[in-house]
Amino acid sequence: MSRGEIAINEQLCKGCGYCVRFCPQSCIAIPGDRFSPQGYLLAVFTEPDKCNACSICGWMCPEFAIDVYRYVEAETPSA
Amino acid sequence: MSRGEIAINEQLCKGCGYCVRFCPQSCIAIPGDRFSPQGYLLAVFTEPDKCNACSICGWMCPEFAIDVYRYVEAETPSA
Amino acid sequence: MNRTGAMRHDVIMAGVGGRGVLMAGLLLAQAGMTEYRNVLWFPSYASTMRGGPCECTVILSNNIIASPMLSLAQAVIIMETSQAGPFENRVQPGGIAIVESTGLSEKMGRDDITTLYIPAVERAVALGNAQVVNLLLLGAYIETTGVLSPEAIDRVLENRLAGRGREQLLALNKRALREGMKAARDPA
Amino acid sequence: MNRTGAMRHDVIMAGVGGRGVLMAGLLLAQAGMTEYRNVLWFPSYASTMRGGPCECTVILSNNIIASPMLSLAQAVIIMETSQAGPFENRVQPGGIAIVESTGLSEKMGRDDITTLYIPAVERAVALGNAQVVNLLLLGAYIETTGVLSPEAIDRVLENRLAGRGREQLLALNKRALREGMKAARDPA
Amino acid sequence: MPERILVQGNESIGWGAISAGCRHFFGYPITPQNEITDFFARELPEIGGVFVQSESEAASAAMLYGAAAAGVRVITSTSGAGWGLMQEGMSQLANAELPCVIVNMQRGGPGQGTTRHAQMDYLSATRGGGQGGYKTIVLTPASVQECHDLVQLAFHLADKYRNPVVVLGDGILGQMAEPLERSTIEFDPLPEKYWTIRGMGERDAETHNFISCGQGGVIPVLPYTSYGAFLQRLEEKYQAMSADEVRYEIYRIEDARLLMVAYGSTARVCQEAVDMARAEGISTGLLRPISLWPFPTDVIRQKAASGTEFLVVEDSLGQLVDDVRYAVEGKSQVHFLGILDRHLPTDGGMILPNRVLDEIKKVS
Amino acid sequence: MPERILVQGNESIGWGAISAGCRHFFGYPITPQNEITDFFARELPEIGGVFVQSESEAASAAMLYGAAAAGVRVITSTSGAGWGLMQEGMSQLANAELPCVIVNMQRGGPGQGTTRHAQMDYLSATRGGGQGGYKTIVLTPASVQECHDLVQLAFHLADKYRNPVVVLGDGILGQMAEPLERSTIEFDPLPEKYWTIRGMGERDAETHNFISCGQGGVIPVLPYTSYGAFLQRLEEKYQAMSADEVRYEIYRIEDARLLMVAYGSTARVCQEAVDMARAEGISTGLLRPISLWPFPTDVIRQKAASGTEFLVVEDSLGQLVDDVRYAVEGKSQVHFLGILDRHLPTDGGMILPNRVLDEIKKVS
Amino acid sequence: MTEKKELVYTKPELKLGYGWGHCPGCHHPIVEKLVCEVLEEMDLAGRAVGVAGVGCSFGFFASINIDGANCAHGAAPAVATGIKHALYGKPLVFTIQGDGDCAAIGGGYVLNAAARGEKITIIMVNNANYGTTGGQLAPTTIMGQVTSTTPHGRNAGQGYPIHLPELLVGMQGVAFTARAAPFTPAGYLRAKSYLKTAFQRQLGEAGLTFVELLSACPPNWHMTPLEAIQWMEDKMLPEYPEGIFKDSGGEQ
Amino acid sequence: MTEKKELVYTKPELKLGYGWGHCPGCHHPIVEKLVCEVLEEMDLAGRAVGVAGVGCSFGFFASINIDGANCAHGAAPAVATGIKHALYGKPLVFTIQGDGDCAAIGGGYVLNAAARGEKITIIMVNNANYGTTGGQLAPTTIMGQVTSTTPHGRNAGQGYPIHLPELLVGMQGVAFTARAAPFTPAGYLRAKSYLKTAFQRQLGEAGLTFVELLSACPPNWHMTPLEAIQWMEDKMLPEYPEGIFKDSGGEQ
Ligand SMILES: Cc1ncc(C[n+]2csc(CCOP(=O)(O)OP(=O)(O)O)c2C)c(N)n1
Ligand SMILES: Cc1ncc(C[n+]2csc(CCOP(=O)(O)OP(=O)(O)O)c2C)c(N)n1
Ligand code: SF4
Ligand code: SF4
Ligand code: SF4
Ligand code: SF4
Ligand code: SF4
Ligand code: SF4
Ligand SMILES: [Mg+2]
Ligand SMILES: [Mg+2]
Repeated sequence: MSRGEIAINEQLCKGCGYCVRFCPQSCIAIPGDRFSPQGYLLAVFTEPDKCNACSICGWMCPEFAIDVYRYVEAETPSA
Repeated sequence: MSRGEIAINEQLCKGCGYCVRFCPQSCIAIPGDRFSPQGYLLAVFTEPDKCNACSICGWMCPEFAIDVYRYVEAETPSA
Repeated sequence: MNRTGAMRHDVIMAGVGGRGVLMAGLLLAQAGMTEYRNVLWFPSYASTMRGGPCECTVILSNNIIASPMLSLAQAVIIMETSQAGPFENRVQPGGIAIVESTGLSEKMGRDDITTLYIPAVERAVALGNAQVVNLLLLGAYIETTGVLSPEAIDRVLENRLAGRGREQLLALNKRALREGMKAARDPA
Repeated sequence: MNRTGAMRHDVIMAGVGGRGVLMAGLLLAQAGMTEYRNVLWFPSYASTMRGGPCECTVILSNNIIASPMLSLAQAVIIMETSQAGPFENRVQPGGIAIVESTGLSEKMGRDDITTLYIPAVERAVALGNAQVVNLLLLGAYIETTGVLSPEAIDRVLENRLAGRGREQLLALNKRALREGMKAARDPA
Repeated sequence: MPERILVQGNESIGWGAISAGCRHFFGYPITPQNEITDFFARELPEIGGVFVQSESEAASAAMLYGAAAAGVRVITSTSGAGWGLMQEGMSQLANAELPCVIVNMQRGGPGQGTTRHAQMDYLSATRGGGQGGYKTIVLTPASVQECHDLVQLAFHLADKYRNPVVVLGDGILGQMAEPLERSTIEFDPLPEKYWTIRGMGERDAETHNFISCGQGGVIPVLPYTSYGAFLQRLEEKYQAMSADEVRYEIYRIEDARLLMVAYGSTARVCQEAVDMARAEGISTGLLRPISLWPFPTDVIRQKAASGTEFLVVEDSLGQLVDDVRYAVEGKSQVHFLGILDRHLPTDGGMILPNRVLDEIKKVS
Repeated sequence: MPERILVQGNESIGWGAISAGCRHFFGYPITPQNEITDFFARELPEIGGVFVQSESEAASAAMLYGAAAAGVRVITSTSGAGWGLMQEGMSQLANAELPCVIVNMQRGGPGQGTTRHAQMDYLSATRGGGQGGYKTIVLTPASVQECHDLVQLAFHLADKYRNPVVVLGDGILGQMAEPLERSTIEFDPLPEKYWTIRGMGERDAETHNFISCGQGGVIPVLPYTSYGAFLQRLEEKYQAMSADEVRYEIYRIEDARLLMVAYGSTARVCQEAVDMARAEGISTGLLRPISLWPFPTDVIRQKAASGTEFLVVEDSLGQLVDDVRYAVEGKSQVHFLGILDRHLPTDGGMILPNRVLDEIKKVS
Repeated sequence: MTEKKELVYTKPELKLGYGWGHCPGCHHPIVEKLVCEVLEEMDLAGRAVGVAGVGCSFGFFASINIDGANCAHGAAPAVATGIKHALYGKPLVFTIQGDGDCAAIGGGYVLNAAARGEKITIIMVNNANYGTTGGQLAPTTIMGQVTSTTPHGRNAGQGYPIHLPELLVGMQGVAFTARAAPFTPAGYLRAKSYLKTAFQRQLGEAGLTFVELLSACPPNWHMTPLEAIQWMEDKMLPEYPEGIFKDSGGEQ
Repeated sequence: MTEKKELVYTKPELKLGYGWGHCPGCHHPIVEKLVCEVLEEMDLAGRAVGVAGVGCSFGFFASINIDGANCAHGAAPAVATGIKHALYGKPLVFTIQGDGDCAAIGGGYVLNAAARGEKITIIMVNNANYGTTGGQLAPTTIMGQVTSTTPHGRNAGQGYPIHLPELLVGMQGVAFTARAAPFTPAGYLRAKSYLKTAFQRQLGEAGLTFVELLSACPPNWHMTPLEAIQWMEDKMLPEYPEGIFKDSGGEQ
């Protein structure tokens, strides 16, 4: 079950594929039919369920295009 | 007994003392009262008897001032 | 001989780096070598890095070609939507703008020139290779102006691509050129 | 005050590198600082390597000193025999040449100047140190021209050498200076 | 008729060197002349020549120094900061009297500047930017064909005078492609290179050759007996160049009351402006210096004396214009159109023909 | 009255820098300015300053670049080949608008040249020897005292214009000793150095400072919005310098029909020649430029217009003489006495006062 | 169980805006990211001054919110020296240089800064060619590699790859040298840790510190980004192994 | 027994005239002698081309009867590269450079010639200071040594001595490096043998060869010649040991 999610900024992505190559959970893909405004192929977060919020895709992205979020339990209001 | 001799060119010697310092037979000295035309103290071949023609003084002289000769037996005229 | 009998043709091609703008210009210039006495190709781009604005000027003429850069050209080919604005202004009154229109959101502004909208990206994808946008637009240009025959371009393509196991690419390029000519006869 | 009341004294000192030519000039210039409004010392030598020709010019004046190099000087001090030839010609008519004469084989050629032969090397060796040839000749110069008192030179020597355990050297220098003065009064 | 090929100015420089028999290139990459470096890397090994990529332009100059001393025809090319870094070495080459060709395809601005075209090294090229007031002949082409031809002339003059020669192009010229006809130009015979250092065995010599970049007093060097004699030799050489090597081209100057002076790509722009102006009935012409040093002072001075005005167009803040003013001696007006008059404020801008035309109208 | 000390011109340069509050020197040895390097190595550490011996003059310029960017007053000095090797870096400094002082105690000749005095870097100093046509103010002292004073002025002008300033001396000036009175000269207030890079924490800043030597199109750099804007700024700066920073000194020019123009040590020789000539009843005078760039063109042009002739004396094959000819515009005669007129053909020779006097007599 | 989401990875604050147009797959922006993250984590941004060489990192400090400069090709170590001494050793000073900038034209600057033991950090971005000028031979080009000036692949006649971190080990003024290949997650973490140690050693005045970072240059290698990193894995890493080559530890 | 005498040692024929004025006790002329003797013994004079740097060896090839040049300060390796390639590798090409010339301003040239594996020999004369300009700090100045720019002796703030023969070992393009101290008879013989091997390796195209030779500079050290060689024995030799540091043997 998913422990996190990522957001890929389509303005920035240049379709290098590094996130796809290094995501340990294979959550990302480059479908080949989606283009950025500048005409680059886009990476897409295709398998949200598998994401463990490890941030590796973020590290690997040269375009600062990926934000990574981790799901956290909501704090129980203190007694 | 002497096996050779050296000639110190007084035009060239600058009195550095290297020949004196390294002659294994202590054949050379800088008396201190002899000067070159340029005013340098001169090295003098003081102990000709001890010279073994090893050439070391020649190697050590930065001024190309020393010629070394070895005494050789005269060839006996071939029969 | 060039088909129009005009003494001079000049054109500015504009786009972004790495998309074949310079190559299209060079093809045209090279092809023009046999049909015109003088030929000039002048590329202009800010850096070797991909994606920056990029243009080239091609002049074919039977007179002396003096200035390598033009204030205004007889024609402009805009290969990338982002360059439409700046380069529309570089067309002489009465001249021609040929515009890649797949990504274009609104029509161009000038009414003193002829504007041809060619959905070249769309057609190129349809041909199976987005890389031939440049050939498509070049086709539209030679068709509209009559500067050269497609065969003249073919010969240069053949010289560049033949015999190196790239026959497929060659065929694709030729097809794209003609597709562009067709599109010019029957624009979107 | 300088003893002659003259507005200007200038002198060229010549010799070979590493024998105190420049130092003698500097002593004179330094000493002149209190007695003359303007002072100039200009050394000239081809390289830092020892043994090459070497000269300096010293000018003491109560007027402006313009050129740092002189065509002809009022006086020339030749500290090394090898420099006698070239520098004899640098004396003004009526001027003075002071020549180290220990190694000199023949007399100098000019008769329109006063030439003083000082066997400075000989005297210096007699004083126990061949290094003070420069002070000897400087002494001869101040004696002959009256440009400065020996005490003016002494003060500079004291500033340079005092308090550093070099009292002996200082005394030797002072002695050499006076020996030179004496030699000038009674030349060889 | 030789085959016409479509090449960039940069490549044409390369073909020119090959036509001149040059087989040695040492150089360091820099935009906008990389096609020259790449050209030689590609072509020279094919014909038994040598390409060495240096580690800097200072090293390029030093490698030229060695190769020229060894007696071969040798060339380098650079631009911008590389040109600046070569100044010391050029001065050494001039002192050691080593013939070689140095190409500068000018880019923009001082410092790192831009990678684009401009004409801002005129002064450092014509005045000897490095130490000690040496001079080099500076040739400046205005077409792809002329790149090829002037490189050949440059080699000839370098050998004729035993002096480095500069070919001063610019980024536009280097980047643009035009038809080129390759052929080897014939020149007058040259003096023998008796002075080269190739190893004494190569010439069965009794005495060595010695190349020195310091003709000072310390070393008893050949071939000058004193430093003054060496400077005298330089002076005579520079006088001879000034007297014999002035080159320029005129375009429609017959009745021109206003003469443009421009070189390189800017001269092309002016040529177009001349036609445009004449089409509108304004009689103007163009004087294009081909040698920037020595400069065609005399012809300009003569024209000025007869009242001709001048419009200097150059892609800089004003360098060539000083030489024109110097020639004119206040006898007529000298107008100036420079880099601040480009059609765009970016480094890709240019002084376009219509801007020149406007100025022609304004001043005439 | 401040104490008078007897120092060489080279040391005086050092004292001038210290009087100006400069505490940083980066430099490489070269004759005839080694006393400057040695001076700073000795004196700066004593007063909490920094002396770093660079590995080359190219490195000196780069170290100046860093130190000036960090906002401190910084100086280097060099000569001959070192000057040549610094040209690229000077151009970078000019582009990045970094204030600093560069001293060149000129030695002889191009290349390695000689280790002695001459005046052969006039053109490369006044024309910007490196790439891209930058300009620097060039100040030239003629006495030991003036070495000290002009270095202070140089620092002031460098900060005033955010531009490197050159002090162009020569080997004679550097070697000779004269009395010096040390004191700090007061100048007008200077703009704040808001642009320095010292770490943002040093000024509690929200945004960084960025120093760039490339104002090209690629990088969106401060403070210029385009390359054109940057060039415009340079042009304005150079115009302002030309308008406000011309300096020269006149000596006995009242009724002079022949005016000598000379700088540095040669000016001293001419001054003596003026006196000699006047003693013989020949009315001549001396105009000594103190700023070589900007050059005192106007005053010379005025004099020429009223018929004054000129005799330029400089220890070179002729560089300054071009600026005089440029100013004179053919309106009167310009005579020249140069390095070939020295009293000895060796590198220790000089154009002596009597040689100048002879020439005065010949031409007047 | 209610869930919220927390941002755990994003563009470092020190990075201003976004890239200024590096090619797809280029690691220069990864170096920007590494530097920003390290400075943020070490809280050194206010004290840092950077110097970029000439190459595809020329604009580095235009888009990083710390004080910085660029400078003449190759000269960054001397510029850094100037800054460091001007401010009497106070700031953290580091350079970002391409391999051509650092090892070819800048080789003498590196060698001499190392000999002087300057307290600066040199970060060399090794992409085995001259990226900016269109892919020429660099001193780091590996044997057989095709570049625009070695059209038939680098051969021995054109020399051998240079290994600065290994080479500088022999210099007493050098405190720390290392190499990382931040194109893999592990390499990324290594690069961060090396940069941190380098900065620590600099602040401890231990000597000069040097970090080489491998980087792809897909267009000039004529590869896609994915091909490029495969090539790095296959060819570059064997030639340029990751690791620390010298660490003098603590202070001088 | 009649005796005749035979000249067994004299000025080498290749040496023209005598010195041009080196200071008493300077070893620069010893280097001239070594080079001449080695070239004579190897019969290479007709094939040799030498390049001197700037310093007290500037006039080296003015007085040696082989073809030669001097050149810009530090640039001799690049000049040698130019000569070697101009003549398609045929001549024996070597440089004579001072330590300042070779290691400071020339460091980048050496590094890059080594990286390119140029088939040249670099001979560096190490006298631990800049002789020509009056005795300033060189990269080779040893710790504590007083020079005109380290008036209180070199300290760590001014860096550490550089050891090029040891350093260059790590470069693949380098075939041979060594150091000798020809101020003793043994050192003299060592120097000759190293020079011979270096020239052999160069002719075998094994790569760049580098020989450092220690040399006295009495006036700038403020010593007599005899004090100077004592100081070399006591201070320089421990810092700069003699020996061969790399020998790739035979050919490439
Ligand atoms: C003195 C000088 N010479 C040449 C250049 C041209 N130039 C700009 S960047 C560069 C090389 C860049 O290669 P590298 O340092 O490896 O950086 P990369 O672009 O690969 O990141 C060159 C040669 C220059 N700017 N200055
Ligand atoms: C570019 C340049 N900078 C500086 C100099 C001045 N210079 C001449 S020789 C020298 C140093 C010589 O030292 P070294 O190389 O150790 O040789 P040595 O005199 O000790 O034999 C210097 C700095 C120069 N000639 N050229
Ligand atoms: S955070 Fe980790 S698991 Fe999630 S997409 Fe990125 S790399 Fe894959
Ligand atoms: S790593 Fe970044 S740029 Fe590359 S494909 Fe993924 S999101 Fe796009
Ligand atoms: S040859 Fe040998 S023994 Fe004879 S003097 Fe010379 S060193 Fe002494
Ligand atoms: S070694 Fe030579 S110069 Fe030195 S003292 Fe002996 S003979 Fe004289
Ligand atoms: S050319 Fe190479 S180094 Fe430069 S931005 Fe593109 S990929 Fe990066
Ligand atoms: S200064 Fe030193 S290196 Fe130069 S000749 Fe004299 S002793 Fe030799
Ligand atoms: Mg690179
Ligand atoms: Mg030395």
